[in-house]
Amino acid sequence: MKKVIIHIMPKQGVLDPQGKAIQTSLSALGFSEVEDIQTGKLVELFVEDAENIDERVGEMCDKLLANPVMEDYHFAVEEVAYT
Amino acid sequence: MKKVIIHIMPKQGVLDPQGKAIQTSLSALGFSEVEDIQTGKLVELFVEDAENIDERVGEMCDKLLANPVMEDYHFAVEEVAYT
Amino acid sequence: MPLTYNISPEKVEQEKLYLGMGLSDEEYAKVKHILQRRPNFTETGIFSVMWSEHCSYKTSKPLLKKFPSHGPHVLQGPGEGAGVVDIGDGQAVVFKVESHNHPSAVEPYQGAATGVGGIIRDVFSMGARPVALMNSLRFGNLATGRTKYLFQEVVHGIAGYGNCVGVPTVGGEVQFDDSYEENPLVNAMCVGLINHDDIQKGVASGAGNTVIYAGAPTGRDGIHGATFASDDLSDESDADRPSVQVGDPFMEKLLIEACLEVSHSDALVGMQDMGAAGLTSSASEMASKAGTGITMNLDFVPQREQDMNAYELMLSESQERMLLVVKQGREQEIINVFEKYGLQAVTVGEVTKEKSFLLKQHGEIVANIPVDALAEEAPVYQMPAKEAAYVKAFQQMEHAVPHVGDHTAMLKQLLQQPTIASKESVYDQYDSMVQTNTVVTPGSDSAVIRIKGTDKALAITTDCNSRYIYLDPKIGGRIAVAEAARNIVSSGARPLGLTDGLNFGNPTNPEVFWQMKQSVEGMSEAACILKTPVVSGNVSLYNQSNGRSIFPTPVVGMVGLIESLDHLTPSFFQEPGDLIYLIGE
Amino acid sequence: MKFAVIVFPGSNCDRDMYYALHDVLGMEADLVWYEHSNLENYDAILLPGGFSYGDYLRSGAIASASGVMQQIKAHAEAGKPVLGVCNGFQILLEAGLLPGAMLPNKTLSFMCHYEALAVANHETSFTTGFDKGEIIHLPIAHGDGNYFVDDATLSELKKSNRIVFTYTNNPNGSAADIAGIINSQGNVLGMMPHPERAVEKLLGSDDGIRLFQSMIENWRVAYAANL
Ligand SMILES: Nc1ncnc2c1ncn2[C@@H]1O[C@H](COP(=O)(O)OP(=O)(O)O)[C@@H](O)[C@H]1O
Repeated sequence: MKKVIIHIMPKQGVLDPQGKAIQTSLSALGFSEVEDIQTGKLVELFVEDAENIDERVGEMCDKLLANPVMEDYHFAVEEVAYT
Repeated sequence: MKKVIIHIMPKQGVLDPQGKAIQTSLSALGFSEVEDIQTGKLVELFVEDAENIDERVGEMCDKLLANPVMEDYHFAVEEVAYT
Repeated sequence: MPLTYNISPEKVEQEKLYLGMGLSDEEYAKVKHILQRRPNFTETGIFSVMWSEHCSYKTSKPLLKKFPSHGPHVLQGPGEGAGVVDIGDGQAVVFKVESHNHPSAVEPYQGAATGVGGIIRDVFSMGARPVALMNSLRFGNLATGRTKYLFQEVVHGIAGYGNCVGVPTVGGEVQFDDSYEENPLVNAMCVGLINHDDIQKGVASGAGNTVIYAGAPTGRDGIHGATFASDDLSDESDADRPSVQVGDPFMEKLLIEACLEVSHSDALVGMQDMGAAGLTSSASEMASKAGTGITMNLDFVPQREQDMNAYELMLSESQERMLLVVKQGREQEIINVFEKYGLQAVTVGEVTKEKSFLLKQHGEIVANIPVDALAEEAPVYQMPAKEAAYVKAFQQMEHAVPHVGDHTAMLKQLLQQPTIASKESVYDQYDSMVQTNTVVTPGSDSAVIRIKGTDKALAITTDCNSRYIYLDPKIGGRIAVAEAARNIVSSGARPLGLTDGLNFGNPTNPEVFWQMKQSVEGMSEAACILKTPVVSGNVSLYNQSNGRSIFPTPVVGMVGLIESLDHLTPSFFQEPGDLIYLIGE
Repeated sequence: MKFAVIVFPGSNCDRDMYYALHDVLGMEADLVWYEHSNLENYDAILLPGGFSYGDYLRSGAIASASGVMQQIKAHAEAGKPVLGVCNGFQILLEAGLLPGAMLPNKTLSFMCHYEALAVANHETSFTTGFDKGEIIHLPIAHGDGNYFVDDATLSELKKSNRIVFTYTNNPNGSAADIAGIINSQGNVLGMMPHPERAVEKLLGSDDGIRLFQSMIENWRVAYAANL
């Protein structure tokens, strides 16, 4: 069994209104050391072992998980015990 | 300058309806090897260098970024060049 | 979660574990007497939720009896999922208000969202299509960070759920007062439309008929929500946190469509949603109302988590679940409807002639309780009432006449009070127009939705000035009903009936119980005179924190009928030059 | 002219769309469940608003990956009209039938009220019933209506006159005040405001009617020409 951790982030140049709002709140709470924030999505997949796992996950991202107009993604594959 | 990558996920046992909907869709698209999905949030902070950065980010998560009632978080700190 | 199988009936008794579940010593003794033996852990849990205030109304029942609940046009009074009132032409309106105060204090977004989900299920479980939502909210001082957070998240939660399921949120009220600081109130009301022929009841009649579970699988969420809702809010509620229920409005939308489709089938015998105390209350109430029993095999209950024991399965408050009773042999046609919508529906048991609530798991009997002991024989308490001391003090005060120097400044100041200020920032977040019936959108005295295919419309309002009720609960109760009726009438409608959400503090405090008693009396008087029977309602007690009760807040939801669209009356000035009249004293 | 209103799990303006066409305009229309559907015999496809698949992942994303989209694409390629409103617009964007993507409203909250729109292109087959530059009033009801598009595509949209509706008082942060755009062939329109909610004066506005009337009128003309 593999665990795939996918990071999906807004592309450079795409506005991230949520990130901006969080930064404002953090700064109001006294965390003024934060210079910039970006928010994105995290998707964790538990997938059966297979040779071509990277390729398959890439396809999943292209077809559904990420929107190429506004998002970039990258992922990491980890070995996990079956639970 | 540090980049802090925060993973925020629903606590064990908390319903993740989004994960279920995505799994059903992936399986309809032919990705039946996916056994389970969990979705969460990704927050990337760019923070000035400081001694107690772990402690400060922990506080930010507790106070604002994560909802302690329903979410767990963990984070990693990376060195980045100032851009 | 504890492995409750290891806890023997003896241990439950010796270590008084029932106390932690909310049963008193006397109640535990009564359970033992009913069973003629010690209840096991699961049975103790089942009794404790069914005998909680939330399910049994054990302290409020004597008061609720005072409400007038009959009338020539009342088709269904209190007792079912929601009340039903005739509106002519073979149609009826279905409505009820429900509170979700304690869950909203712990997790405001999900608490409010699941409150909306629950009240919608009450309405469509009757076979009615939900056509409008309202909400009545109370928060502490808006200047504090915590109140801001609660306010924002509750509104987001209502919007997040209501908008997604496609039922317009057409109005409500929001008030702020320090007494709600730690204990906000979140009451939601749903209104549905139905043809008389389609009215469904939550009954499990006909021995041999099949019990079907439909909707979301059961997880460990909200376990002991019903008893939790009947406890004081304290810092310990942090420990309840993992039990927070998460709503899935997408699934609810599918459930609405599937259940409405199923309600037209003559294969359906009864249907009820799994609300507070989940599978326990829905199954036992359906059997109790029909004078039957129910046997269920918990191995068949869809489960979201592993190794769930009987106690957890029976007490879980996972959302978006329904229990159906279907004619024997007709199961598949019902299951097919749910499957079309991608929903799970499985047979979990059957209706029995013997009036027992019999549960099996892993080939063993895990609970065996006489059905009537859970619902009808729940204890009822006559609580002592004592006039609140503060009332005397108020009555002895001189009338204070405010000195107003600059009227403009005073008016501006008043309009800045959060309770009085425009609520547009709230209702702009609600889809108030979906279903294309909303003739009068939020911002008026009452919302108006037309009934397609007729010349009729419904007017809906929620009202409760809790300050008046605090000052004099009886007169305040009358005022709340009268204000609702005025709001209905001023939109051109005739009041049909009302639903109430009784939000009070701790009823074991005689002064709080007095507030309850007096306001129910006042509301009843006004409802009698105005011929607006109370057809449904909800009670939420123990609304207090740090020892201080909330203002007594019996929310009134009222529905009226506009017989012709020509009678529609807007509540704003129409044109320059029109005359303004002031009517009344 | 026969309309198909596609119903996805979670669509919730499907009945409103059907009501506008069937009851108000007296047209032939069907509510078509997305699965096992056959769209061949329909002249126009309408993708209604709502929260298909709960709007999980991204608004419209999961619906755009469902099987019925192949038929909708074929229908669009054949030059037949497709209208996506609100969630329907989001689905068209996710499916790549229209360019761009939707971000959360700049207020980060859902918003529901009437907006004044300018008809920026009154020469499409959806808008011939409007006057040039006419201001109309339609309700909006969305959380993700902040239209995003890269600069190159935006100037392309402008140049080819494919911006059909603009907000006069941009409520959500959309690029270039865009409320609705059309594809290069001119037969696929996506818009956030709800014309189907504005078909009776009783409910506040009947400006939406002319959009459907334009579709019907232009279809009749084309149909007659092909006889
Ligand atoms: N929680 C809410 N949800 C929806 N609409 C609301 C809510 N609160 C207030 N409103 C709407 O705002 C308007 C003003 O509300 P409120 O200030 O309570 O006035 P009123 O005293 O007339 O009841 C009403 O039309 C009401 O329907």
